[in-house]
Amino acid sequence: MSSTATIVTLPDQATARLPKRNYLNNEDGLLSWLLTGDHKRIAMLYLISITFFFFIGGAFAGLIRLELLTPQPDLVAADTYNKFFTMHGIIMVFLFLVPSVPATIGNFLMPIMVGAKDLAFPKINLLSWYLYVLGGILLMAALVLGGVDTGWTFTTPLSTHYLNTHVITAALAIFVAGFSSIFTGLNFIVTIHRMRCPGMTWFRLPLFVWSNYAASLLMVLGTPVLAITLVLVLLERVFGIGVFDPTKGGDPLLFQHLFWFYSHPAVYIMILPGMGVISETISTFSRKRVFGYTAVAFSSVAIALFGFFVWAHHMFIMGISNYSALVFSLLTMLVAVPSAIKIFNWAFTLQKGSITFETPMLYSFGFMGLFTIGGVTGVFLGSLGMDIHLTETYFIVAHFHFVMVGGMLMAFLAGIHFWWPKMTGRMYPESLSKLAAVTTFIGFILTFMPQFILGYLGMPRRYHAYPPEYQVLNVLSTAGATVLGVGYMLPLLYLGWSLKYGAIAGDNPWQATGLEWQIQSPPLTENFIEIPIMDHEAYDYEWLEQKQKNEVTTVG
Amino acid sequence: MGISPVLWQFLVKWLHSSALFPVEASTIAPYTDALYFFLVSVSLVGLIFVTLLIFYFSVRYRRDKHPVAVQVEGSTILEATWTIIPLAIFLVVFVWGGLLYFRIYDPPPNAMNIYVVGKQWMWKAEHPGGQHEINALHIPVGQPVQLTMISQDVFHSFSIPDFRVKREVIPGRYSTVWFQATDPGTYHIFCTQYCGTLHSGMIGEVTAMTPADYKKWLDQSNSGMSLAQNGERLFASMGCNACHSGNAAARGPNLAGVYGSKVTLTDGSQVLVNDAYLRDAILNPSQHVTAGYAPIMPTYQGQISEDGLIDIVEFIKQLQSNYRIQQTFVTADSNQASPTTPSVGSNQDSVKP
Amino acid sequence: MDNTVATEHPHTHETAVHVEHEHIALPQHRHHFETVEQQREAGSFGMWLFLLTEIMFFGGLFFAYLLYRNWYYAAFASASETLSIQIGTANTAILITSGFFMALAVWAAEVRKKKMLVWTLILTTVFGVAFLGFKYDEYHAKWVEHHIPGAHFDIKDFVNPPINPQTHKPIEDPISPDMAQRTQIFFFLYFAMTGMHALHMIIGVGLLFWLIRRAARGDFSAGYVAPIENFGLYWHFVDIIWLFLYPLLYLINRHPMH
Amino acid sequence: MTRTTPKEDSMAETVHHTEAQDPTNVTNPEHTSHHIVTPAQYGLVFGTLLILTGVTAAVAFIPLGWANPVVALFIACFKACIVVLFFMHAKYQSRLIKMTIGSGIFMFLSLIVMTLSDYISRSWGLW
Repeated sequence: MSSTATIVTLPDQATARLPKRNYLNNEDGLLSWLLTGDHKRIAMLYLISITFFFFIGGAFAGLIRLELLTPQPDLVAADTYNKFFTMHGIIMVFLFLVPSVPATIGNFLMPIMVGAKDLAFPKINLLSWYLYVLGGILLMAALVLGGVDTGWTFTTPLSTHYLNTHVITAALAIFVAGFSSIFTGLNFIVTIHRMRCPGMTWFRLPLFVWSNYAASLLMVLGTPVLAITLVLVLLERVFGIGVFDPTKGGDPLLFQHLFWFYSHPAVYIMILPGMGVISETISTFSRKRVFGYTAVAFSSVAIALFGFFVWAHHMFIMGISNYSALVFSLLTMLVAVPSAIKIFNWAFTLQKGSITFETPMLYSFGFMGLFTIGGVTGVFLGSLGMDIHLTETYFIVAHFHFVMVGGMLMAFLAGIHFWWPKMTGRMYPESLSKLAAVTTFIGFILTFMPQFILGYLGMPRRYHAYPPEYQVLNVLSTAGATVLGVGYMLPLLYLGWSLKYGAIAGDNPWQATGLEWQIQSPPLTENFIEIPIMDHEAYDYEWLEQKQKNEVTTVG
Repeated sequence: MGISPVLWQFLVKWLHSSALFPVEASTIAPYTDALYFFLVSVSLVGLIFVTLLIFYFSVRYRRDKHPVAVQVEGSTILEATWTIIPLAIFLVVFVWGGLLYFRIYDPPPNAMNIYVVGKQWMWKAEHPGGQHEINALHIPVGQPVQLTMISQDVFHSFSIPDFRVKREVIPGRYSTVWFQATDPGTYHIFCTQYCGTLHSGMIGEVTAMTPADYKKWLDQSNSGMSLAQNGERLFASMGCNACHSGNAAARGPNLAGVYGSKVTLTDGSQVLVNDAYLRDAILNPSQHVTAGYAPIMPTYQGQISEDGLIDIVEFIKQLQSNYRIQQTFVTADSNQASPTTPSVGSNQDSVKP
Repeated sequence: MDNTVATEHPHTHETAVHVEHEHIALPQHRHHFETVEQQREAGSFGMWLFLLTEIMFFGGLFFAYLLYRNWYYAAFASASETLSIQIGTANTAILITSGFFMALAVWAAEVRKKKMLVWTLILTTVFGVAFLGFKYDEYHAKWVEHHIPGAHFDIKDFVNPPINPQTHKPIEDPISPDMAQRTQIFFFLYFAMTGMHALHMIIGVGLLFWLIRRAARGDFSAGYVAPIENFGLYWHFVDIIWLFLYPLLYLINRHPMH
Repeated sequence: MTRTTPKEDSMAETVHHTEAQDPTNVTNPEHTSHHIVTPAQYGLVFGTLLILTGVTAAVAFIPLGWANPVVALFIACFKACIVVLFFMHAKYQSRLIKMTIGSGIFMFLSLIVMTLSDYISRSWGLW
């Protein structure tokens, strides 16, 4: 690699050492971690637990794909298969995707980016991790006790009156994990409003902060509705009452309304922080301020706002009124626009830049491609007539995996690689990680592209056995899943390796402009020795150049 | 090495059965496919545009070629462009999709009606002539067919991909879907809403036949009793005739010719009597008390199955005079006779033995 | 490693008046806040946001109530009449009183009257507990009447209402059996809504005990009032929920035509 | 009394702002000196609340038809408003807090109205 093809500037490895004092070695012992109030340590706790649950959820995905290799129901029994996809869904949605970027990368960086020493409520931050873990333990308990097979959507009256599995434990798990995400969101909102450093005006905030802010609004306003819905499901199940049971005068569609009131905004909770990561990486690796900063910032807020008013598009064929269907379809079309705006702004950020292709950038390109596909297929589903044929088939499975896995997971990995030097003080191995990025991309396309075709052919989702004519596409998909699995294992291995053997990264290996890059890596427990004063716009590379020049002259 | 023979077999099979999209076997399918292909082409154009942009910029402005970035703030014109163009496309999609939605969910008036009951884990189809089928559905081609569907337990969803139709089958409420098959053949029926352990076993086949074959099939599978006849029996055995006798002094409203009419309720509201109303009025009578009558009807919730309700609804539907009801008083056994007052519905052809 | 962005500490040139906020560590001052004032604002804003989530939490229940009340009005009216309007109204007054003392407690903390603070907090607790006591009484009555939804629910009071010995007329209009079954939905929502409310009250009373202990120790008599203030917000919010529950649950139809 | 610092965006002003509060959260107008509501005001609110409780109970016994729930809810809203404004000091809070309250009410109403619109329009039937 020629020297001009990369922006990575590492300190001289012969003399470089990790800073003597940092948040990792500030205190020792397990208790200092378990009782910490430091947002960075809590972020690391989250990172470990989220990775754990990601691989459990991934294992279930693997088992699902393995069963679907053949049309016959031969690997596991039908109820076991149902438990597989239920656990896969619940774990991935509530224990991985919702907290992934906000609780790990967001927790680590949000206070630093706004120039604060910590989140507003460190103890509540820690509490939210404990709630998350409690939710995880409850879900594992449900799994060990025999599993749950409602699907992650808990459709009534199936979940309330017709299943004998551990619905109550699983619903409690989600209830508890929900409060974890409420507290994270609350902490972020207060921090962004109240803890910004001198000079940090709203329009000097990095876009990562903006998108996490929008996601936090959704968490705070949406999650309680899910909580009360689950409480009603629990009560109905325990006492046999019929708020959602038509034979007792209830309305099952009421459950759908309340459930999707949270669960549709939830997909924006998942994707918005990922979009924030992409804004950071694209800017850094093209050495250019994000094109149309204001448009990107406001599009996050617009997504959050519109995202609340589209939930009934999950119910187009369920018998909502035609008038409502029209209104919700129209609003769904509107919410697609801000996402399109973001994509084009990122693309134009590259224009006239000075682009390098480090791993986070590769993941970001992957995100842009896959998220574009995921986004436009969302328009298919938001279109009333098209939705009738496509909904509840593999098309919808492919669609949300493109958004959630192709979009969010790519963004998560981009973010993890991008900020890994900041979190740990060490670089990941560059060529291996590029291989992982490419593997993930290829594996992903191979896994989920066939599912679009399967969906249009009509293969329903959550099927344990299927007509034989769908087999070829399913074989392709399973083959892709294998590649994808390798793509996800690789980072786990080399990032673990780099903790000890990675090159010392120095403060600012990417020559990035964010406040987090102006402090030591890994940072001090208090982040800043003195509260910084923000005197330049976000992504101001000229300021950075000036600053570095000054440093050189001062030293000289 | 060459391609594995097993895989080769798959490929051949797949390419023979269905390639990239399912066969078009109903009048709706071409409309759905048209929108689909429009959406796919728009998406491809968009995707290719974005990909090309990224590639072009990546090559043109890579660090080797363009070592110093030129800072650009943004451009209102460009922002407006990529706000308005996608919005316009999305609005076209919205209108088109809306039109398609109403094409699929708005049945033509001459559609013949078949009842479908979903339960864990089977589909039960009931033809007005009394033919019952499990996990199968026989229909004539070239004739609009409306399905009136209800679930006995949980949410199901009735889907025929080759017809491009699908509708949730809900407990406690009739939902409808219609289609007109174009080609004779057999097509998949799927339950697409997760409904419990054997969800993937809740599949069946719809057999589209020429009208002549269909008539033959109807005659062969005749069980001897039409739905309306079953309903008449139930009507008598559950004692409905005691109040709904049609006499001037009867305690319940006259049911002859009530289907399709508008009745006024005690609270002053006017409602259209359709399948859903009749079903509701039997199960929750006190919420549907016709003006001028006392709310004395007991509920039949839990005493009558969804099949029984369908029978009674079908009976009331075809009731043009009170002759049959009067008959139920004189003879307890009503299965010798068929309803004497056929209605104009096209399904009557198949009902008559 | 210092950051060069931080060229200057914002408060180094401040007047002496404000220095105490800064460098003389007040016991409640958490290190990551720049000033006590910032901490107080953050706390109060956080509390308001939490109340926002509470609104949405109850929102789902309120919608379910609205829907079923419209669908099964007769059942709701009939079932609502079996609730004791005396206890309901008294409880409303009790809760308002409790809230009034809470408001006074905030004032007492602000003007640093320790004794008054402790006493108003105690009165807040007493009225809160009184509310819960009456609530328990009501729940118990429902249990005796078999009006708890579930297997033991009995609809006879609605189909054949008891006869009033004075007027020899049923005390309320009888409703048909199928509608009477729907009273279960009313009672389910009644227990869910008042139960959730009572749960908030119980948590609040628990917090009140803790606050009283700290207030008695003098923690809040030196200008540090944030916990009292924020708890006050919570307690008033719980009041507000009840202000809506009361007319919705108790006053559906209190003027039968007979 | 309530005092809101004007919005300032330039650094120059804020750095030399000699206030105890964080002077740089320029978009935070919450630099209010603390307003204290007096016990007399609390007493007034308390009295109003008790009277309105009596009124609401009494009105329930007067047959007004559809107006009964409307009146009951109107009174409840009024009571809630004065509790929020005075007991919870919202009247003297910053714009941020007021917006928070507003957005809570907005989301609550959105949930109710948008869901209800489906139920209401369902009875209009198919077209």
